[in-house]
Amino acid sequence: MQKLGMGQAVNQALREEMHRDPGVFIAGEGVGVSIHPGPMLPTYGLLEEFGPKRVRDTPVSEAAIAGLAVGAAEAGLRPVVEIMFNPFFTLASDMIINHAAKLRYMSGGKSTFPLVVRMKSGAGFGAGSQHSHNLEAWVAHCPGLKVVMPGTAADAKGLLKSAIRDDNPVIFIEHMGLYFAPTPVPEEEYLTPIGPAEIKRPGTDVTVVTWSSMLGVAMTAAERLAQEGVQVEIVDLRTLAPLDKKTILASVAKTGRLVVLHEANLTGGFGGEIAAVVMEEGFSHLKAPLRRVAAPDIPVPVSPPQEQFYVPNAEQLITAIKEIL
Amino acid sequence: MQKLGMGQAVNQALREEMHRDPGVFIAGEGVGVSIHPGPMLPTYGLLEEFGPKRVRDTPVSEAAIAGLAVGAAEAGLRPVVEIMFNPFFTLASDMIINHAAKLRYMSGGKSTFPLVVRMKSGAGFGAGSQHSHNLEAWVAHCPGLKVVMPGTAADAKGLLKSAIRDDNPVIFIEHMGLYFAPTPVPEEEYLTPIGPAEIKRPGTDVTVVTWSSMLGVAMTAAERLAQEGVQVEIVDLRTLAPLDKKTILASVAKTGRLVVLHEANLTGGFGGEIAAVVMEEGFSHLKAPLRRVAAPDIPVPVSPPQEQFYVPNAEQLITAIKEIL
Amino acid sequence: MAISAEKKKEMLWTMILSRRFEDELMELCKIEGKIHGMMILATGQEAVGSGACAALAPEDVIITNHRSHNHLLAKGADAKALMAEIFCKATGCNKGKSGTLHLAVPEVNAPCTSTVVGAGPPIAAGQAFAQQYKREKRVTLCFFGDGAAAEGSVHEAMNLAGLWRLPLIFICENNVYAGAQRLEEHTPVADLVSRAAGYAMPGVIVDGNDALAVYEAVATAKKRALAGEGPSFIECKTYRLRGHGEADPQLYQPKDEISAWQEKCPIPRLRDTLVSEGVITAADFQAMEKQAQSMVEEAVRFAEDSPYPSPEEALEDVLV
Amino acid sequence: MAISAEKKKEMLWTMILSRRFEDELMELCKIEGKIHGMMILATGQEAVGSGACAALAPEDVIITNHRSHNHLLAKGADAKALMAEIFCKATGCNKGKSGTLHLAVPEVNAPCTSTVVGAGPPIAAGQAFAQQYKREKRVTLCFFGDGAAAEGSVHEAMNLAGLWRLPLIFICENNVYAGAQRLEEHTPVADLVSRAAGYAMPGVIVDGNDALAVYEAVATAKKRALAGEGPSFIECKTYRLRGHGEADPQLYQPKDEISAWQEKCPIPRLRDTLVSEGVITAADFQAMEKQAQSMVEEAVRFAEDSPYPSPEEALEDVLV
Ligand SMILES: Cc1ncc(C[n+]2csc(CCOP(=O)(O)OP(=O)(O)O)c2C)c(N)n1
Ligand SMILES: Cc1ncc(C[n+]2csc(CCOP(=O)(O)OP(=O)(O)O)c2C)c(N)n1
Ligand SMILES: [Mg+2]
Ligand SMILES: [Mg+2]
Repeated sequence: MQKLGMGQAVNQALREEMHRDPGVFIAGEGVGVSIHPGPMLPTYGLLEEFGPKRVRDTPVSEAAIAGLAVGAAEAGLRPVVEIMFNPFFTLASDMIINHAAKLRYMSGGKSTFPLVVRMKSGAGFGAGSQHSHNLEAWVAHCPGLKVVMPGTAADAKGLLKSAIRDDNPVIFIEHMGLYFAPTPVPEEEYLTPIGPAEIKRPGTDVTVVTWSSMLGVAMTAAERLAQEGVQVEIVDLRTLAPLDKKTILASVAKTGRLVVLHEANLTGGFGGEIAAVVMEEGFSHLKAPLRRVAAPDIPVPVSPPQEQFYVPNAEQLITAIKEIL
Repeated sequence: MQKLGMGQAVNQALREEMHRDPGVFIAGEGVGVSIHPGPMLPTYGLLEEFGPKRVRDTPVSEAAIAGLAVGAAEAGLRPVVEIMFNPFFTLASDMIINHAAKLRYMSGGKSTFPLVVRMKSGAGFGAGSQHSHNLEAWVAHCPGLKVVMPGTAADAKGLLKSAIRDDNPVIFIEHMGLYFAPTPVPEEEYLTPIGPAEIKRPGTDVTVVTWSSMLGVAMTAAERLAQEGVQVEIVDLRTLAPLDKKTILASVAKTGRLVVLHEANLTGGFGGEIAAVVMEEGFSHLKAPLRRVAAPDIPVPVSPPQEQFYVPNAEQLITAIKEIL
Repeated sequence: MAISAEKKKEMLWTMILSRRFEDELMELCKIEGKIHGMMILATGQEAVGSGACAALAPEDVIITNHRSHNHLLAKGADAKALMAEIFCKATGCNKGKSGTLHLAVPEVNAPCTSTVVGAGPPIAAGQAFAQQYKREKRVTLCFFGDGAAAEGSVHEAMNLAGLWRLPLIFICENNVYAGAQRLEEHTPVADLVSRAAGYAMPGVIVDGNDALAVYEAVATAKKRALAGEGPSFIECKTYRLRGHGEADPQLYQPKDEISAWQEKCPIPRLRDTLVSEGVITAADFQAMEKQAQSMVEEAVRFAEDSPYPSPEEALEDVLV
Repeated sequence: MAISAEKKKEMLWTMILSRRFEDELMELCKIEGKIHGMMILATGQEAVGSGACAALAPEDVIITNHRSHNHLLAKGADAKALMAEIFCKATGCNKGKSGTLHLAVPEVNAPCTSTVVGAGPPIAAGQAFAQQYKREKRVTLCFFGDGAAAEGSVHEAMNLAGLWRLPLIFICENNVYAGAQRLEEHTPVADLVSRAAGYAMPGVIVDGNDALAVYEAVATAKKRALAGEGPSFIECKTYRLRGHGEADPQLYQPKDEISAWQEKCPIPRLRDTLVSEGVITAADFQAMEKQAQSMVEEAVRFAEDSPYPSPEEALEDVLV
């Protein structure tokens, strides 16, 4: 099987879907000509392949980029636009939250908005909190959107292809930390459905629910704990909205124990939603308190020791798991 | 004691603080000359009293209004700016999330941003989802902000005065449904501290954690249930950030049962955070599953029967409580 | 530019119809519980929507804002379906999910209304982009107010449209007020068209109470757009004769200003022109008024007789 | 306008210092693990920050952006504290919490840097508002790029500043590129100053590689601001000699364009002027270069010798 970084997997998905459907176009700041013309990056080579009509470099105008997507989607195209970094979502948020997510509803179901907003997320690049700030909890709280956060290159490819074909607005969040670590991706064409979570590692003692790059942290912790005889079951959500409650609840029914792991700040993070769902619908299975492992409630710091301190790690997860075993 | 609607209480707080501190000014769309010049509304009469230097009508420019607050606060003033309706927070969100909340941190503690952003929230006015969309979960998830959502006129007054004196950025969310129902407000000057929740009704059988206008719904349900011998304890958060975990946990330790009630959409709402905190730190006290009563995961509809259906009510709360008794 | 008699009559007709439609709404608002939400009317501004839409073809797209009724009627929206929607009834064009403020009428290429001030232009840029992308021979026209011109999104859209030469017509409906703020209280310039040069697009000022002038400006802009020369900016100087919404007592609008503009009301103005040109007779005008009256009556009857949507249907139409 | 010899020397000095400072940073970036994060340099653009800040008084405020080093050094920020901050050390001016991109130096009235493109102007409007409110005799100057001019926030701020006649100077540093996009790929106008008229403010174009011209334009704008006449817009035409950041191979910048602009480098240009005017001698220039060299060496030594902040200190400084 080919091994790709997530950026390359995204690139393949874009390329395949653009070949398949002439209504798919991409737009964003530097999606064509880039200051980082690296083959590991998501839009590499697409301008050369598809030309400037379908690969549109835009001005630095996040609201206009998102508005372009909303208008063009309603008019029958399938825009895939990029908001460069998650914190800049703020600038596009009116278009996404008040328009992409609501205009169909307010039309009484007459209009559709088949658009994808791709965003890069994640700390670890010394770029500071105006570039690194995971805000998936914002979009996952907004009816009318689907929210996808893949944790592997293979999922990224299959989910992005599904997102582009979806008739709803999809927020697709890529973790930059996954761009550069090649992992297996099937050669043949495939779609990964939006919705279902995946058990990335089966186990019996404790359920870890996670998504995006924290999947890797969970896998590391699980391997180490396995050596101590603790079998961790890892539920990779992949999709935050719609949320696959069934898989989460089935896992907790089996293990009786839940740890939620996410990179976003602890308080108000989407981990709370997982906790609430389990406490509502899986309470009788619970044998121990919840633990959440997440970033502390601070902006992402820049200084290397502090940024490292910020990002949740396997040791913290292992500690949390042991506390409730 | 005087009886005031929440708008009048906010008005008194603004007036008192503007008299006390010449550095306090207010700005926003129509905070001076208004299309609704009603004495029940928060900024009524302030232009006449304090003049156009300190009561600034602005262009329709939410980013500039928020930026004005950020810059003026750093420069030593105490701006109290208004973002007319909660969904328009999107347009101000870069200034608030990426700047008001982070610039102090990135300055290494050198700068302070003593500003207040007032926003009106709440469904029930037939204005639709672009005017009604409760997004407190967004700001409560952002380190560097305090978030206040009073449920009574008295709390609104005391908390707004504290917010204006606070050296941190405070998001102050008023529910329009509370503007027109007069409730008692002390005549003498007082401050209500930001942080502590308040037990608005003591009880022994179940804890209801709520905030903002849902407090009234909780009180109605509690009164009805009292007639059936069920004693509901109502924890009115008042402040979402910082969160008063102690009061929540003490109440659940007593009752063993938790229902969270909020007007915002269920999924990803701040109710999840309450659930997680209790599941983490109060698990051993829990005798029953959690229930959340919240708006369904849809945009706020316009049609009266549908808008009514959207807003959580006392019957739903009573049902939820009975399910876990 | 020679405007056909038919077009002239069309403009007059949609102005008469929307005035009657909105006057009726104002009356209905006085009846407790009839109509839900804020009622925002375009009384006195009808020449803008009617003049502009007459210059468009059915396949051209409009994006409108909170003050939309005239724009939509002028674009050909069905009065009954609109009225039922404004009543929030199940038979409304959006099943009661939009109400008066967010009317979406894709069947006449008015696919959405945003009440977020300034949100129309970026969406319109997306629509115009799609037209260009698909090499269609149609254009998009976006209405926005003088107040909206202060929103950053409007500028982002103007820059994008200018850059990509999108087939887009920006119509700034300058009615002197943004809420209770007069133009000079929300911008330092007298003419918002002064912004056009900053985006390399032509800008013209037209008398927004002269439907024929609006028509001509839009027709010119459309020709330009179809020729691939890009967007245009048209500032229509007009006046909001009523308050911002039905509950606004208009305390901040000078009485003599209102009455001076009442004198300039666009409907008698176009009527007189058309009568003097011999395009219509006074009797034709009365007939049109009568027809509008009966259409509106019928629409109200239809709306009143229609059921509300069920509460549970609120759960539908979120996702496809 | 007569510029004092002292001011001229100050400009030359801060240009030399910031060039040396940034050249050193470029070298340090090549050493793995020395410097964390993207390194964004103003090589070739120093006349803008140095010319502008020389025209300001210490009490005047600047708001800068991601390309801030020259602006801050020109405003008088301490090179050691900056360097240590860029190294993310505890002795940095922001305790390692800002790094190279968000330097906040309130002690020289450079209270914050935003790397959100276009975010500076609204904050600058707030600062200028406070100056006006307190009736202070000082002004705010805001640097932003040609790319930033496409952000809606910039326009909202210009409108507000024009409306309220804020003592605010908008400096658009037009270095031909926004990331990898050339000016003509992100805006349809050749001169961004064409936007000024839309906000009733004077706009001038200056040669951004001529520190004296920048100085004069800013001095004029400051006089206007202090006289209560409101904001000004100055477009400085300059060029980004390096890539956007240190890792940008500049593939999209034509080689001959780069070399043509290298010929116009603002430092030898001001040096030659000052030498020919007799303000300095060639030896003075060499002495300045030497001094800059030793200051930068000292700053690097200080930064390298300083400890990192502890991980736990990351929890501090969130709230007061
Ligand atoms: C983003 C946003 N801010 C504020 C409002 C509240 N609001 C509704 S209409 C309006 C005034 C708009 O003025 P203008 O653009 O001139 O349009 P007009 O009402 O005059 O037709 C305002 C401020 C809003 N709907 N959206
Ligand atoms: C809101 C936002 N969008 C995108 C970026 C990414 N970005 C950083 S610098 C830059 C280009 C800015 O160009 P310009 O304003 O001309 O400044 P220059 O880099 O040329 O100094 C971009 C797009 C950002 N930091 N903020
Ligand atoms: Mg107006
Ligand atoms: Mg530039």
